[in-house]
Formats: sequence, C-alpha cells, structure tokens
Amino acid sequence: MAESHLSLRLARTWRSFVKPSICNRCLQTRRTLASQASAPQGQRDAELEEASSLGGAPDAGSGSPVRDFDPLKVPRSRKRQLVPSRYQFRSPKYYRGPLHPHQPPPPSDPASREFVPGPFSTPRLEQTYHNIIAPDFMTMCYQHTPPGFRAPQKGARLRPWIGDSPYFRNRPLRGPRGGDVLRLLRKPITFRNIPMIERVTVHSFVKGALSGGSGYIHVAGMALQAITNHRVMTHEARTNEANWGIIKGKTVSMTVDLKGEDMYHFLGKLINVVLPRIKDWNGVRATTGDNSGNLTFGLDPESVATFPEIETNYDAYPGKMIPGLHITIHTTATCDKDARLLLQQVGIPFYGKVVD
Amino acid sequence: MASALRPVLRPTHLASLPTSTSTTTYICQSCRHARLLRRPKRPYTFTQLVTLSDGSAFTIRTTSPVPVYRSTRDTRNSPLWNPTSKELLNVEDDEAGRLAGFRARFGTGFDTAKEARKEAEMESDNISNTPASPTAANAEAAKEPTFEDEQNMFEEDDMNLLDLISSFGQENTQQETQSPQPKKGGKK
Amino acid sequence: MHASSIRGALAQVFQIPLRPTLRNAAGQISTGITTTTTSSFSTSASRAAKKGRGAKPDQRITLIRYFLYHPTTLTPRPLRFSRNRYLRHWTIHRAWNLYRAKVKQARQLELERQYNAMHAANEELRVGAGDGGKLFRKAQMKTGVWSIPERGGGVPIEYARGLVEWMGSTGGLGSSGTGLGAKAKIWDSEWTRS
Amino acid sequence: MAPSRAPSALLLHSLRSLAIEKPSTALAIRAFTSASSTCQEVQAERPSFYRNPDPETVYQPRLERKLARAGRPPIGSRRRRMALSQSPRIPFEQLPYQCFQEARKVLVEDREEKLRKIETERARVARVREADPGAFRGGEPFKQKKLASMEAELERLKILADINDPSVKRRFEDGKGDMNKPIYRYLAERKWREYPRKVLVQRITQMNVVPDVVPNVDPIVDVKIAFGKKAVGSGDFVPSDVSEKPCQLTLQAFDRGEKMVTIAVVDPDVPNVETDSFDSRCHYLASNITISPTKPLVDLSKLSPGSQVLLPWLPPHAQKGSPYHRLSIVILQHKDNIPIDFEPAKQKVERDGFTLRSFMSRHLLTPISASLFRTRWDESTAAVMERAGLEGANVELKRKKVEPLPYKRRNPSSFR
Amino acid sequence: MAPRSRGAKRIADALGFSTPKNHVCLSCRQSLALTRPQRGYASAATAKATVEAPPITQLSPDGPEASPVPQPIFTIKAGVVLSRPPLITPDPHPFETAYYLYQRRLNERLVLPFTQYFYYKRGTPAFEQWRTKRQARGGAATRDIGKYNAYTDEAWNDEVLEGDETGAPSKIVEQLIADEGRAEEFTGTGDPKFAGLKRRTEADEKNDQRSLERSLSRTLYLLVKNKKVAGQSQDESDFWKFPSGTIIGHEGLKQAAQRILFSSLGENMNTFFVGNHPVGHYVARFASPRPGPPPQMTTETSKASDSALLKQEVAQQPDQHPSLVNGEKTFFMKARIMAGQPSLAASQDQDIEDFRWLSKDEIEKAVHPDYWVKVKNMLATQ
Repeated sequence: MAESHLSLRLARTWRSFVKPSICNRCLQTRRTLASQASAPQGQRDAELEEASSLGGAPDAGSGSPVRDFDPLKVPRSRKRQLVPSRYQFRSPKYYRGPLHPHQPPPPSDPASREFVPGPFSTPRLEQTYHNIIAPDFMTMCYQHTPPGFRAPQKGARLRPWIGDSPYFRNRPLRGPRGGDVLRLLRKPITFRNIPMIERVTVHSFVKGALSGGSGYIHVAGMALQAITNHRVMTHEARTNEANWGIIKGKTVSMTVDLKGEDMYHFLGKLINVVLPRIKDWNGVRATTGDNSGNLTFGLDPESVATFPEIETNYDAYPGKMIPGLHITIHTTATCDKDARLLLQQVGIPFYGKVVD
Repeated sequence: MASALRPVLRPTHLASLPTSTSTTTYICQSCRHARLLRRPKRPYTFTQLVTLSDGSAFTIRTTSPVPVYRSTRDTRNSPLWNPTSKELLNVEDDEAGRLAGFRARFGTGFDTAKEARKEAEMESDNISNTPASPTAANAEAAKEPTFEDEQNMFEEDDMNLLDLISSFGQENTQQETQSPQPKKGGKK
Repeated sequence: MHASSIRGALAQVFQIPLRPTLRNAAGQISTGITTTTTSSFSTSASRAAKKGRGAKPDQRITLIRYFLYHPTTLTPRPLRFSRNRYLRHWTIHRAWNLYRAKVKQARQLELERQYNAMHAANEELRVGAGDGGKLFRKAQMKTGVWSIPERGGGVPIEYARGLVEWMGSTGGLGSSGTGLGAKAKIWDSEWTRS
Repeated sequence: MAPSRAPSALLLHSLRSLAIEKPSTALAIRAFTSASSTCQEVQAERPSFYRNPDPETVYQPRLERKLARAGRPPIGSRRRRMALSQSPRIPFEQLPYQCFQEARKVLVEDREEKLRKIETERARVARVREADPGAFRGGEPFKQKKLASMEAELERLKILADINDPSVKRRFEDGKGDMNKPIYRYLAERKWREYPRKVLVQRITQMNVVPDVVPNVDPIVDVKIAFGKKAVGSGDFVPSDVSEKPCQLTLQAFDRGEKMVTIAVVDPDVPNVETDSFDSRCHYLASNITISPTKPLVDLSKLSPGSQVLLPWLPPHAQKGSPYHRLSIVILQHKDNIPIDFEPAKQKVERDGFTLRSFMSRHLLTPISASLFRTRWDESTAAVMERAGLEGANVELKRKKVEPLPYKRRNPSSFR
Repeated sequence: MAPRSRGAKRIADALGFSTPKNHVCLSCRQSLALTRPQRGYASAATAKATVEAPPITQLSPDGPEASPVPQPIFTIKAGVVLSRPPLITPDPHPFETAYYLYQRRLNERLVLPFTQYFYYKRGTPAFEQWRTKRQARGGAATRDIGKYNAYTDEAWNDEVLEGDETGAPSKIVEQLIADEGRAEEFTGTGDPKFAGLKRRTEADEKNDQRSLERSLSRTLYLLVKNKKVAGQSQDESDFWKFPSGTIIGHEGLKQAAQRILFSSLGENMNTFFVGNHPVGHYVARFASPRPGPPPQMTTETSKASDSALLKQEVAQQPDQHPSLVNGEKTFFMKARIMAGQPSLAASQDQDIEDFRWLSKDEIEKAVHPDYWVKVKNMLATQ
C-alpha cells in the first residue's frame, strides 16, 4: 500500500515539476500581484513590530563609537567596583517536577547546568555523505514504479487463528510463518529515506577487571575517552556467572555513544588512519549485521594502540591494559544490505560470504 | 495531570570512573523524588591537522595535544584501498620498517637479483607508455623531481656497489632520524 | 568503594589538600610526581594494594586514576551572562537553527530534483523507447548492487575516497621521503587499465 | 552590566512594577539601552546634571531620591545605571561582535522573505474574500473555512516575521509588549502555558472544581484574582473581611479580537444539615462583559447593575465547624459573542441551589477558564455575616458522634 | 531466484510484460488504462523503435491502443554523464566559521581543564616547549581560539569583534603548522606558511578546463564537442554535449554506455557506473525526418537536431524509406571517474574534436538552452 501512496504523490509532484499547469486566471493575478506588492511598501503593517532590530534599516553610519569599540576599555578604566548585583536567579541543581516554582532553564539556555556548547566544526565525512554518497545511494537503489501503479496486496504479517475451536475467536494473532521474529519492513528508497549513519557505539568488555581490580577499568576508560572525545559509561554485571568469574554489581564493561560531530570525526579517523594499519587485514566480514541496519566489527588491542591519540603518549598506558573494542555503526537503513552498501561508500572494505 | 510525567531518559552517567554508588537509573514513570541535573563532563579537545601520506590534509577534533599528525600509513598508500594503482603494486609490504633499516645498514646488495631486476624494468616501462598521452598533467609529471630515475640510470650491479658505499656514508644520519620515529610508533 | 574514600586515598598518596584550587593543584602534582620518584612510596593505600597483588602497583595506573578523576572536581561553573550578552547568544542560537534548516531544505530539494529527473527518464524508457520495455526491464535489474567488490558488485573501494580540506604540494613524508610518500598526487592522470 | 537573564515569573512582576517607559519620541534616536551622553559629555554638563539628572544613568542615592520625589523614578538597578553612565552608548543591534552581526544578517534576510510571503498571503486573502461564494464547490461554509485557514496562516507568518528579533524579546521580557501585536500575544501565551497554566489546571483538578461546578474546562484565558491591592493565587484562603468587597479579575485572553463573557462565582460547599450533604450557592453572576487582550481588567464592583450584574456580590462566609468553602470563579464565553437578553435572565436566576450547568445550557455558554479561592470561618466572619444580614453566624456545626456497633462475641465453635 | 531480481520480476509480472506472447493481463490493463488519460506529457502513441539489428516491426505493447496517427520513429541512444566527485570540502559560509569560533570559546569556559601532565612529563624539554607556547597563546591549551584564557577574570570577554580572522580555517591551519615547526620539510613548491597545503591548484589559476585538478570543491562533468559533419547546421555543432551513441544489438543501456565511453574517449579511465538505469533523458525531434543512422556496427554519428520544438507533427507517411528517423532519445547513465583521464589519441572512432571537464554553472553557458533545460535537473550543484 505504502508504495502506491508514494507513487501517487510522486506522480503529482513530478507532474507539477515537469508541466506546472498554471491556468491563465492565476497568471494574470500573479502579474497584478507583483505590481501590487511593490506599491504599498510605504504602508507598514500595523500588526508587525515597527522598531524591529531586524528591520534592515541602514545602521546610522558606523560612527566613531562603533568602529573603535573595545569592550575592555571601560571595565579597565573603572576606579572603583560597580555596586554588587542584586540579581539572584541560579539554575536549580535538582529537577523537582513541572509544578515546582523553581524551574530549571532548558538545556539550550547557556545558564543551564546541562548546557553543552554546540558543534565546533563541519566534519568532512558529513559533507562527503551529503555531496557524494546520498545521491549515488539513491541512484543505485532506485526502484521505478510507473505513476498510478499499485503494488500487489501483500498478506497480513500476523496470521489469525483459524479453526473451529471456540477459543480461537479473540486470541491474539500468531507470529509470521517460520518463527515469530518480525523483521523491519524495507520501504523503497526515495530521496526522503536515504539511509544515513545515525550513531556509533564503542563497547569494550574489560576482562581484566574481573580478577585484576579497578586498574584495568581506569586504563580502559582513559583509552576510550582519548579515542572518542567522550567520557565512558560503565556497566555492572547483572548476574553471577561463576565459570566466567563475573560477580553481580562489579563493573565489567564500558560503552560510549557517539552522535553528530564526534561520531563523524571518530569514523573519519578510524577509516583513514587506523584500519589501514591493521596487519594483514582484508576488511570487515560481510556477514556482520543484525538485520536492522546496524553493523558491528571488532578491533584487537594492537590496532587500538595505533589510534593517534594513544600513540602520542603510548608509554603512559600500561601495555597489557589497553582494551579491545567492538564498534557498532547504527544506520537508519532497515536491512543489512543497505547498511553494508552505505558503509562501502563511506570507505570500509568487506570480505567473505555476503549475507543479506 | 499534576504528577511529573515528564519521561526522563537519563542513562546512568559516570560522575567519575571509580563508580560512585548514587547512579541515576532510567526513569520513565512519574518520579516523586528530585532528580539531580548532572553537569556534563567532557574531556578537553583540540583541533588537529591530520596529513595523509599523499600530502592531503584535513582537521579533526581530538583529545591529543599534538598540532599536526603526519600519518605514514593510511588509505592513500594502502594496497587494500587502492587495488588498481601501479605504484602500490611493487612497494614491498615493509610494515615495521625493518627492511628499510637493514638496507640502510647493509645497502641493497643482498636483495635477490631477480626481484631487483623486475623492479628496475617495471620502472622503465612505466615511464615509456606515459609520454603517449599529450595531456598537460602527464608532461608536468615527467619533469617532476624524478629521484627514483637517477638510481635507475646506473648499471644494475654498479648500483648495488654504489648504493652500499653511498648509503653507508651520509644517509645514516637521515635514516636514524627517520627510523626511530616509526619504531616508536610500532608496537612494544 | 565510596568516591570520597578513593579521593582521600589519592589525596594522601600525593600529599595534596582535599580542596585543591587549579593553580596549586598543578604545582602539587608536579611536586607529587617528582617526590614519588625519589622518596620511598610507603603509604598505607599502596601497602594494601601490594599485599593484594604482590607486585608494586604500576605507578602509571595511579597517574591515570588521578588524571581521570582530578579534573572532574574542578568542573567550571555554569555560565552567567548579562542581559545583553544573553540576548546576543539567543540571537546567534536562533540564527544557527534557521541556517541549519535552510541548508537541510536545499539538500532535500537537490535530491528531489535528481529523483524526479530519474523517475521521468525511467518512465520515458519504459513507455517511449518503443521496444516494449525490454531496455527498461534490463535497466531495472539490480544484480550485484548490494554485493561486495570481491564478488564483482557493490561499490569499488577507490570510489570511497572522501573529501579532504587541503591538498599538499609534497607527499606525506616530505621532500626528503622516498617511494610513494614523496610525490604529492592530486589526481592520478597516468592511470592505465592494466 | 547587571547580569539578568530570562527571568522566572517572580522577577517578571518586579520588572513590570518598575514601569519602565521607552523614550517615545517620534524619531527613535536610540533603542532602549542607550541614552545620549557618553562619559565625557556627562562631565561637560556636570553642573546641569545635578539639576536634572537623567533617570537612566543616575546612581548617587541622593539624586535618585530627588528624581523619585520629582515623579520620575530611576530606571533599572543602581548597578546597571552606574555601568550605563560609563559605557559608550552603542545601540544593541550595532554592537560590532562578529558572530552576532553574521547571525543578524541571516535573520534580516529571513525576515524580508517572511514579509514578502505576508504580502502575497494578504493579497490572496483579499482575493478570496471578494470572490463570490458560488465560485466555490462548497459554497459559503467552504469559503468561510478557507478564509479562516488563510487568516490563521497569515497570523503564523506575522509571528514568524518577528519571532527571531532580540528587541521584541527584550520588550516582551520588560513587560512592555503591545498586546495588539500577534507576536506579543504569542509570547505571552507561550509563557503562560509553560508554568502558570499548569498550576491553574492542577488547582482546579485537585480541588475538584471541574466535576463539581463545571463539567470540563480547558483554560485558554489567564485568570488572576485581586482583592483591592492584594493579589490572591488560585486556591488560596482569603480572610472573610477581605473578600467582603467584590474582587478585581484580570482575564488575559491571547487570541485576536474581543470576547463576550459571563463571570460566575459559585460556592458548591453550602452545608445542608437535613440531607447531610452540600448545596451550591451563587455568590455573584454577571454577563455581557467584553474582554480583549488589551483590556483584561474586569472590576466586579464597577459592572453596571442595569445591564450586566444578574446577582450582586454576596460576601463569602463559612459557618463555624463547616469545612472550607471553595469559591470557584468560572468564565463562560457566549456563543458567537452574542449578548444574552438581560431582563428575562435576571428574573429566572436565583441564588440558592444555583446550578451552573443549567445556566450554561440555557444561555449556550462554554467555559473558557476557571479559578478559585477558599474561605473558612475566622474571627471576622461573624461580623461580615451580621453586616450582610445573613443568619447562622451563631450556629456551630458539629460532627454527629457515630456510635460504634455493639460488640458481640463471635461463636468460637463455628470457627473450628 | 535471488530476492533482488525477484523484486524486478514481480514488477515486470505486474506490468504483464514478461508473459511470453506480450498479452497484457486484466488487472494491469486497468492500471495502465488509469495511467493513460493523465499522461498528457509523453507522446500519445508509443514510437516504433528502429533498433539497429532486426527492426521490431510489430506494434508497441499497448496492442489494443494502435492509434491511427503514424508514430514518429526515434533512435535510442545511450549517453554517459561522467562526473568527478568533489575532492575537497566546499568553502565554509562566513556565519559557520564565526559560529564555530564562538562555540569553541564557550567550550573553553565549560570543558574539563586539560590534563597536560598526562601528555608531557614535567622537566622534559617537550614540556618546556609546550609551556612557553601555551603562555604565548595567553594560557589556552588549544590553538584554534586565539589569545584567550578562560580562567582569568576577563574571561567574560570571549566574543571576537568584526573583521577578526581567528576563526578562519586557513588561520587555524597556519597556527597548527607554526606550532609544529616542520613546515619547511613539506613546503615543496607551495606556501611555507601552510607547509605547502593549498586549496587552489595551478589548473585553477590557468583555468585549464581539460585538467581534473581544477575547482576541486565542485563536481566536474565530462562534455565533448563532436567534429563538424557536413549535414549539420552551423550552430548545432559548436555546442557541447554529453558523450552519447546509438545502442547496437541486444546490449543494455549500461553496456552500451561503457562501450561508447571507452571507444570514443580511450580506456585509461577508472570509472564506476552507478546503477543500471538512466538518471536523465533528452528527446530531440528533428524538424524534418532524417535518414536514420546506417545499421553498421561501430558508426556513432550523433546528430542532435536543433530540436525544433514539438510544433509540427510529422504528417506525411514516414514509411516509404524505412531508415527515416524523426528524432532521437538519449538516456543518460550516471558514472563516477576515480582515476585516469580521457585521451582522444587512444579512441578508435576519431569523431570527437575536444573534451572538457565543466561544473554545473559552466555547463549552462556551454550547452544548447533546450539541452540545458532537459539536463540540468540531474546534475549536482555542489
């Protein structure tokens, strides 16, 4: 069904592009409108703000005070301190619900305790995606459906219980044939849903922590923090596993979730500098992926040590304690093959058996 | 309506690595007690210029204070990323620079004769078929400082002898400066 | 182990006051490092650690613990802006959101134009080519698009060259380098199909 | 500079009370923050400054008192005035900060685009308005619906044109926003819905005004109750002598145009000893009141008895021993703002056993807002009831002692 | 049946084409009939194809639609849109650079202090060098925010005034290279201040439109100019076009495009054809029917008629001379070049006079206006 809606809408937008059918009645109104719009420029709209600072009124000549404006001149020339300020608003340390009179400002407000300064650069991988990868991905995966084409009806995925037994009437539906794992549906790729890299999770299970104390955790945390520009988030063991020596409540692994600018910088560094240095490495296994567009591959401690950040002060890290990593790349694709195609375009080589 | 139904998906944050006991868990239901607005702890980051092996460079945000990172081994000179480029085919995979070190000390005299000859004639025919295309880019490549070509001009065994002598003399200092640097980067 | 007891042990190990200000903390640390290297390191915390694992605890681990934990106690306070400065920040924030929205819309329109051109071309091929859609059917085959270069499909790895910000005039190893690292190459015009 | 930032509700009141007036000369020589003199000029005209100090930049306490006596109170805090007197008074939008000026360029370009859109939208609305209904498929109702949606779009574009303007934000935060303009109405509504509306809705639902008095109310008008000078929060206890005189209501509407409303003050907790339950009683009823965003103040004592007040103000009172009484104030909007005919309504309505639901259905009223205050027995209630001629001041209601059931020993054998 | 091709087959089944004797099943006829009235754009009657090898004479698939008007005959051609993707990032918008500097300075006031002793041991020369450089920068550890220290009492003044260059990327790179100190090793012929790094090459200076090292931040498209053929009008031949040629035999669009590209412009181009289907098309109708391309294998005379607009419908009977052609339809295949250069010397059929690499706005000036209107939507502006 979705395809047919899509194709109808596409047909309409396509037709409006190719042959914008403007009836002559609108044509001549458009002509009068243009002349009309320019006429009443003088009459300002009463509803809008007259003294608007964005009014674009030519600034009254950048007179002398503006040109040699120096913010530090006046404070330095003050002989005595200003009167202390009586303004006491402080961003509250605890959030006590929406009805508490002392509400915290939103995180985008600089005075908030959770304010994080925004992006510091446009990563090159992001520009590569928008300029080169997205158009080519759309071209490769384009599936043509003629205008007015209705895809044949697919059966419902959840099967009803059919039989004469009275208990079948309101019973919840059964899973699809062959196991009840409902995979994500793959919509045809159009310019609106081109898969992109959404976030990257760097995970590291610190085996040494089980026996060797928190030294391993701290070194692994420092290494991960140096690589990913983010502080790690540690996870405790949930259950007791005697044969693996896992004790409940003991920190065993740590992850970092990278989004946006940090993610692109990490991926760019990983692909360009770290992966080529892995000895006799012929790429990521093509069978990786969890059928929902997320691919994972691992790095052993030697290749983690070749990251530029760790290489600069390699002797500050005790040798054996640098952790191995699992890197999971979450993409907005809904199946493995799209995600793998996207990562090939980004620059990660694949080898071996191909699993869709 | 009144209870604080604001779904707060705050993952457990690590105030500092020695895990503090008061970790705030995921809160999705209405929460009666006050929730700490934790300050985001972010490590100090620099802008670093990463220069790849073919000279191209880009800036990234990283935690290491080194201003410029000159990478000697990356996608631009790795055979896996450039399967069809000619230069990469006959560059031996001298990973830890041990072969270069050996050659610096004892010259190329010990290379097997066959391999050296193959290398030399690869160089010569590479030059021969390029002049065919008159494009400016090729002409400019031809008059580029061709340091390899000088080595090919000598006779093959003279080259080994000369190499043994000349390389032993002045190149040692330069090899020293170059070789320790990759060694430090190598694995312990 | 509760956070403050760790800090206490660390503070004791490095003989630094519990509430160090940045300037003297840096100073303390420097003296701390130099002293540990010279004087014998016999405080109770390390003796307990030693008893636990026998070997002398790696001094680098304690340093890493300090560098992980110490800066978090000196987190700068939230910003307090004046009225004008707050309005300027608010204007910059609004303009940035507007600018990102415009850039996003421009990219969306660009992709939509390309999509519509492709749709028109395929429709013309299906209907107007006059060979009963044979060329169209052959064009719609997606064999090998999702496979990998090793098996003759997918995207060749050289395609994924990625954008850089600057081109160099000598190779990565500088003018003194030999072999591939020496020549700066913006575009490989001499590529021949071997 | 006095560091102040987006103020919470409390601070906004303090700012509003400071009654800051903008130099309203026709030629807007300088925007709000700048007065003409820089430091040097102040020294030059030193002698005259003592005689007529400028309220923007005076900071000596003596001069401030002189100004206050002269009826021109100093503007802002002393620290701010001290800083302003020394700083080069450059208008805010010309401050030469690089990122700020680049941001302004982006916003100016966007505002021009929005102005163009407003022009085309207004021309389109004019065209549709003058087109005859026959041209449309759905006739007149379709045309009205189309006009309504186009007007809403025009309103949205006007808001978008001014939403990114720092001077608008500053003017609104100083409380000087002109409620005729859609941008200030929008900002006022957003600020109201962020916090005060949540509190109002909580008070109404917690104290069960909604099911008891009004079936359902989704507040779209802000109600503030004030007795003389004293402002009363929704749901507060008001001493009976204060609530003897009718209160003043501030009904702040946020959408364009005027509204014809009816105000009802109903007390649903009148104890009825016989039926051992509570009846409801109407303390005040007035209708045909027009409110608009610019004229929100309604003084219940000043409404005209002849055409508006159906039931005069009965002072709220609670008998001794009875639980507190909830005086819920409900604002009901007339259908299509048509005033109700006063005389028949005045005959029919009566004070005791007043049910707001029947009144609403009879006059086609819809509740647009509600609030309440509470009254209980205090020492002045007896005097108030006696002055108002209400009996029952001497009666004290006590809880009937409920006798426990007689204890009957259970038959142990049946347990086994 | 690999899932992918099954998808295509399902489409084909639904369209009823692949059934052996071209019979159009009922459900598809309705969906096709549904498309019939709205489609005013494409020519009402489908044209008969004059594919070189055995010309298919029977009517087009919409059998029952055999319209009485004689259908114009088009030659089907495969064109190649060969493009070099941009090599460097586009120039940043001034607001972007100013915003990034503003945010970096805010970050300086909010981020955890830099743990310098983790990277530089105290007392080593490296630490001394680092400390002197840091004090020269006014105490800030990072180099991209100019002279600013967030731990002094004048830290509130973190906004730079107008006309300030500290945020510009070139200034930051200059600062980094000055800090590193090994600039002269890598300068070569370039500018020592940037250690030889540059964004504009000599090809930019000379505006050499045949080189691929020109305007590195834009996508460059390959355009060719065909040699003058006697029959062509004067102005038609001096316009540039994408390389194109007629389809020969049963080859698909992609194979045809590859054959045309490599035969006309030489083998030494490492190209990647994106997808098997066309990304754009150009329909050129001749003013008067012209003899169709002679059916020999390799000829590739591309005659772009001066595309008289679709005014006159060819009225008279086209069939006396079977190879008369009313126009040509070129379907463009998208291809990316990764290495190598086209070489006219190496091409077999020497009918291309010259080739150029142009970006989208240069194409507009070099191409016939009608051609531009049909082609501009598939090109990338950046």
